[in-house]
Amino acid sequence: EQRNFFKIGVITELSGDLVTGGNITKRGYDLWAQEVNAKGGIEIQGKKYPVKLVYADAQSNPAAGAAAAERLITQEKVDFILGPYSSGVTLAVAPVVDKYKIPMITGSAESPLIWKNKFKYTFGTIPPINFTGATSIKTLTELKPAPKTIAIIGSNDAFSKATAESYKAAAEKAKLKIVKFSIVPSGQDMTPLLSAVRSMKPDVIAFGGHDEEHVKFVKALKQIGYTPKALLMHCGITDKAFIDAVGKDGDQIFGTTCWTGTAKTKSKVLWPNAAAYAAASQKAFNNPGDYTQGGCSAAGIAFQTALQKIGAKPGMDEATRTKLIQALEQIDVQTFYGRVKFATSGEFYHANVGLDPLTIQIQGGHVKTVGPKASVEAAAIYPMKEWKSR
Amino acid sequence: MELLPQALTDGILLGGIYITIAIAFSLTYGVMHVIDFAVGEWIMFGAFTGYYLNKWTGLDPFLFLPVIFVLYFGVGYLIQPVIHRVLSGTKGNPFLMGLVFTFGLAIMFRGLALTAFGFYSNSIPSAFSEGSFDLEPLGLTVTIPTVRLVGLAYALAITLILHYLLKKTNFGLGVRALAQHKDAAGLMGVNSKRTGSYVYGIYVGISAMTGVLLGCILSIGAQMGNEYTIFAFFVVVLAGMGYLAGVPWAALLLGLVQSIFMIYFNPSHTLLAVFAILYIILLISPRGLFGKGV
Amino acid sequence: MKNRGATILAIIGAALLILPLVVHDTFVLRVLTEGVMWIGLAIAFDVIAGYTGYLNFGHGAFFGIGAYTIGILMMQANLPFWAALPAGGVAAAVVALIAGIPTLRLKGAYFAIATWALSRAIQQLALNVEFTGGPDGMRLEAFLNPQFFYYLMLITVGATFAILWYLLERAPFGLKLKAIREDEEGAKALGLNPTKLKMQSFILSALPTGILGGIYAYWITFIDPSSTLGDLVSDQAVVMVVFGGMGTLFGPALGAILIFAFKTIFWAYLSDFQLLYLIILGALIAISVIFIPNGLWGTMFKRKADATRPQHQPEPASEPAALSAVAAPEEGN
Amino acid sequence: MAEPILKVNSVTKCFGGLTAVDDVSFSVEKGEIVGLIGPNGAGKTTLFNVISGYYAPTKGSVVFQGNDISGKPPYHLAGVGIGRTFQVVKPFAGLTVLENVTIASFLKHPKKADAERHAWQVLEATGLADRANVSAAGLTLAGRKRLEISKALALEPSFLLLDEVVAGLNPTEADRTVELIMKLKAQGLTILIVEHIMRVIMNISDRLVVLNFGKKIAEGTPAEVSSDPHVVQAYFGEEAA
Amino acid sequence: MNLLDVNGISVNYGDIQALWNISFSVAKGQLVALIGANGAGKTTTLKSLCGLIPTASGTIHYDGKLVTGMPVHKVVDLGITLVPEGRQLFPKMTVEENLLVGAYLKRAHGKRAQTLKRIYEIFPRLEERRTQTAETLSGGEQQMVAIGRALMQDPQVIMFDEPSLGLAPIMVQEVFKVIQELHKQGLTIFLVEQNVHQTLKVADYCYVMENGRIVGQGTGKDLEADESIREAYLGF
Ligand SMILES: Nc1ncnc2c1ncn2[C@@H]1O[C@H](COP(=O)(O)OP(=O)(O)OP(=O)(O)O)[C@@H](O)[C@H]1O
Ligand SMILES: Nc1ncnc2c1ncn2[C@@H]1O[C@H](COP(=O)(O)OP(=O)(O)OP(=O)(O)O)[C@@H](O)[C@H]1O
Ligand SMILES: [Mg+2]
Ligand SMILES: [Mg+2]
Repeated sequence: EQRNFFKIGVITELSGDLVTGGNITKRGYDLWAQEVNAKGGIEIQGKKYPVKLVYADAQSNPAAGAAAAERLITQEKVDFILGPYSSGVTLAVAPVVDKYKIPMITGSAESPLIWKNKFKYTFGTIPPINFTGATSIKTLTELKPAPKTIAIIGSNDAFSKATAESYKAAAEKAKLKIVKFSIVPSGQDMTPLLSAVRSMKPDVIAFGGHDEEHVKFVKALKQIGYTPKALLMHCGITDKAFIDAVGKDGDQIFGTTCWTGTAKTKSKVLWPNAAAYAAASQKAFNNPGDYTQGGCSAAGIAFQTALQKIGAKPGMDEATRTKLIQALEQIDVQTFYGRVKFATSGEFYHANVGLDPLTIQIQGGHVKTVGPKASVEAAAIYPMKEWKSR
Repeated sequence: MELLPQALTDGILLGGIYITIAIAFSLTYGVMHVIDFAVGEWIMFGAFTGYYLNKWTGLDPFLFLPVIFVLYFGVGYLIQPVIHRVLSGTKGNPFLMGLVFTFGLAIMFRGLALTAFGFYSNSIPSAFSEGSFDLEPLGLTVTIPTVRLVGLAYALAITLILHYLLKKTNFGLGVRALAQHKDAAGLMGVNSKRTGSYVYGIYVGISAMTGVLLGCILSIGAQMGNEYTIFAFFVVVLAGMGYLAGVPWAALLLGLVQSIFMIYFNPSHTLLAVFAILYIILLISPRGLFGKGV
Repeated sequence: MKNRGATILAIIGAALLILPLVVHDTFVLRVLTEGVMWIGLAIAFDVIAGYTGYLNFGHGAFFGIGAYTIGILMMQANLPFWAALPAGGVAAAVVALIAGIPTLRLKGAYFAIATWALSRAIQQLALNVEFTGGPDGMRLEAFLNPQFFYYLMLITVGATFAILWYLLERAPFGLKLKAIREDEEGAKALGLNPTKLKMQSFILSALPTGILGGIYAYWITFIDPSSTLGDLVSDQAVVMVVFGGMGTLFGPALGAILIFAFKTIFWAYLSDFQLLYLIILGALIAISVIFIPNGLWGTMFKRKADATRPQHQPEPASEPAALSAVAAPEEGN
Repeated sequence: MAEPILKVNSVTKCFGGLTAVDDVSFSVEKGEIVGLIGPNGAGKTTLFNVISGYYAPTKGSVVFQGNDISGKPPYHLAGVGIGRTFQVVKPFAGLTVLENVTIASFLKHPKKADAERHAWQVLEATGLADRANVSAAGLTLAGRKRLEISKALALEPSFLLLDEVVAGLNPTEADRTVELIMKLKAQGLTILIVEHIMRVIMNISDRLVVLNFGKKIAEGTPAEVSSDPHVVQAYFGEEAA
Repeated sequence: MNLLDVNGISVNYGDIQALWNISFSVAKGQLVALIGANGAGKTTTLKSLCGLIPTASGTIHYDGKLVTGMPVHKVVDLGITLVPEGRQLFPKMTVEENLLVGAYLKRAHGKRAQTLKRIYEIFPRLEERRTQTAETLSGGEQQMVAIGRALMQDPQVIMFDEPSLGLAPIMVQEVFKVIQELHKQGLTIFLVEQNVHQTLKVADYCYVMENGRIVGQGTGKDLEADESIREAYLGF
């Protein structure tokens, strides 16, 4: 097909249970497209080709995701695909894109499972959670007085459970005493469990969950009146919505991420650094964006870079797409999001391993990087201030 | 064992939340014989109304409860005739029709809410969300969060008011008569349309107030309804459908099962236990815990 | 009328069979495959709901059980698909048998909610045991042949339709089920064993559902508790069946086609209005319940039946003849 | 004398604390019509329910054609030749009259076409044939009572339990039903009937069994029973029919 | 003076016309009966009189007021009530609650203690069974509750739909006694019965209905003497 623009399929969860994550993903892709087009498009051999995104809702359902991929590929004849928010949908989409040999980068799905399956045409800009989780635990163990005990709780969905398990592995390695490790059904009130945790007086409480569960978790801890020395959650807390929802109670919560709006990144592609990206996002969505959104924008950049490298024009044939895959495997680019480099073997096959995970903490309503040392913006506040005296 | 007092307390307080979700729902089922799939959505709308009122006025959401009740009473009052029409149809299976109708409403409401309120989770701040009572002085390691205690008090108050309304007032007599035999109630002078509208209005009003409470205790979001619909069903079936007096016990049982299970067993099996218990109780006593459901 | 119906059906069947030879668009084929699957799920659901009067909110569990059975047999026991597929149906039927013994004693809303609780319990179980992959779900080896799945789905659903049509509309079985639906106690006096009939109906509903779940798993290549064991199948089946018309086979099939077409068209071509879609779908369901409580099929064909049914006449002639006046003499007796 | 077709041996049926049927015994000979009478709440319907298998007796037994059938489920009893009607009529409201009867015909005619043919015959006999394709819900009370009888007859029973099939019918209708019952008797059916309308019960019954508060208080020919002072006091009232 | 004036009403059930241009009247204090074959339309007449089913045409005046098209709860508020076919009690409520629902109307609410006492005097059996739920009562007892419940409304006109249906002879006599008693006390009574013999004996005036039409009328005695009526409705 002859076109003077790149047609890009976006498969993500725009309805159903995962609508929040799906929409954050969409923002990331949108912002990238908007920025590219504002510059006139992707420059290939001196000519600029704008990008056009075509959406397909995966309805938080793998079957719909697979159908979406099939439609985008066979009907819309997209050049490549920006992938889903959730790992489940990604796992159903990946075989389809493999079959049609259409490259896909997901800016969000971070279950280790995807990469273990070694799908040839699927890439991801967010490092898998078992790759990032260890950093925060390490940061916490370096605080003074060093925490000795930890309780780890995870919600029973693929991502949250993996998060909890990565914290567990890291805690074991760091010789923290794990006083409790529990997986709970999604969406439940966790007060009784936290009452049990309270009686064990752990120094650290770590929680793997999703947006709404984060809010409930913080409120439940506060209601039973237990303030651990450190409360560690995950990336979701960097979203402005979470900070708004819990207000001052969000302060001093730790999180694991790979990127923040203040990350020290430098880039020649699109946004010069994280701050510029956050500003652009703030302008577009009234929200500085979190690392999922950033990862999605970075997915666009990865494609853009690879395309430029091989000089591929819109309406790619199969041979070009194969070349694009090879190019993606080889890229090593600094973006506003940090370094993007996909692993080409091992358990992280095609996941981005170029990033350095960060430990962050919410301080005065802002996200600050508190670890590892190289990236520190502010000293960690520790131990946490009692809920009561806030 | 040292955790037991706290486990029981948590369970009872959680039960209080379930009472608030289920009590009015049970009332409408008893009177109108409709399983309202949109119960969670009424809760969700109430929660967002409380959230925005709080945001705009800065006043404590508990102050708005009466306003929210009146507002949603009106909404329920106006919608009831439609539901009545569905349920009194002579064609098809009215029970099923009512269920599918409200199922449609629930989907629509969720769509409307996502459009209007967005997809983020939120929380409603209240003065009550702050403190808690410690029973340490009494020699018990028990903490009672104020807001949950308020929730329990609200649940009990609503239960008592509904009980009084039903059992002690002439209106209640009419409602009960209507629940059992529509034509005969009409013959006794009960205005079935208006009484039905009042009941549905009361139900929607109470559910909306419950939403505010849940927003203060837990969280709110456009998709929150589904989960509460499930628990409303659970409690009402366990209590015996339409058997109001069974609701507090069923709700407390549910709260306690969850709490005990989370504390003493593998928390990840909590819901498995909850659903298995519901299932088993229904098999043993097909009309709920007390065998008094309709 | 009967013959014309059969001819139309034969034409539709033939058209569906040769379709893949004409249509090479794999997306269209995929949509058709899924559409056919929903027809199968809706008619299977209707066996217990429409004919027998038991609303099974746990219908999705049979689907999920079929899917997981095939997933586990293929991926862990390394069985070939063809060996695993029947096991999916059998597993669903066995669960129906075990669950049916107690649940089918429940009535109305209690049955609906008990089955729903059971399906939730099964979902929680799948989340909590190892061999299902827990929340991560399970990936099957990919065999992405659109024609294969289209024909497999078509043949399965076609066979299901034919068997159900024979059993429910031709053989006494369907009428017996309807007797149970109308009045279980009264049916007993006529020599019907409600327990047995309900159980047969439940199993008849579960078996094809399990098989369809199995095909689905192999087709989509990925199953997990939240999607495969969730409420989607039950919820959607209820809507399709009620919209099309309960207690008929053609009604649910029609409902499945229309609802699925609506969803798909909205999804594929109006995806910018994703939330509007929820609003419209919800409103459509609510409104259809108000205006066509018998469902589309029921409304289209009941009208006709009403019109052709004999006029309601006064009592037969052997009754006392009309008294034209008080004094008019009367004959008979 | 031949073995009675039905023997009720000391049957007692309790509901919680309430004894609805209390140690009742009687038997029914082949080919006769036995009337079961007694005040409201005397336990007649309950006894019917025990005989037809809806309740298992708390004590005692029911013997039908020499076999103990106590506690056997109703569908089994339908199979051995016991047909019954319900006091509160139970039409399958969503089905047509013909379908209603066809369902009963399946018992002896497992093929659908045969069953339908048989159902037609029954409907002709009971005078409902012209309503065959009407929805059962649209029948008048008289029609519904006749449908009850038709369904029971479609089972081709040897023994028929009729619970107030005349009640609510106007005299002409009642006479038609009586005629039908007599015709059935002539065909060799044995019938146990409950009815409050004296005009009917006194005329068709060969014998009467009288219940009061669950107990049998009298048994005999209509003439004997109607002159029994206990029965008069408990049932007929001063102005005995 | 006529308390109830029915003028040319017709009623349809869907496509089926059940009543054809019915007219009759009931004078204050009278006991008027309506007899007719099954399916003649008697129940339909009663239901349309109290607003339970809509009329297609014609008018109904009660005490000079037009009640056609009024909802049932308003009609009964005017002082006319129905003891329905099949009793239609509130099954899960106790006997006393059933009676108290009768006094739901404002008009009756004030005197309810007093009326209740009177009803217990008429039916001592009901007082014995005050706390029993209605569904566990025997047929005769249920009929008493239904009548008592209607009386609790303090009505001027009571309409009975086959009150003796399914009752033992002794109870039938009881019910007729009560009806006559109420009549004596000055209540206006409109009675639908299959027990034609007794009905004609107690009725002041009687209408005969067939196939949805009024086909005859006269005093009880006249009709009883009438050959055709005897044959059609008294049997034998
Ligand atoms: N399922 C039941 N549970 C409790 N009590 C019952 C049940 N069925 C009947 N009874 C009671 O048993 C007694 C006998 O009832 P039954 O229906 O047999 O009387 P009957 O002789 O048929 O009266 P009628 O002539 O009014 O029909 C009554 O007091 C009734 O309330
Ligand atoms: N709900 C209904 N739908 C359709 N037709 C009805 C309905 N109710 C009554 N009919 C019809 O209207 C006619 C009059 O019925 P109605 O019940 O008024 O008769 P009735 O004189 O009270 O008879 P019965 O002595 O049997 O009680 C009958 O032909 C009946 O079939
Ligand atoms: Mg009886
Ligand atoms: Mg009548």
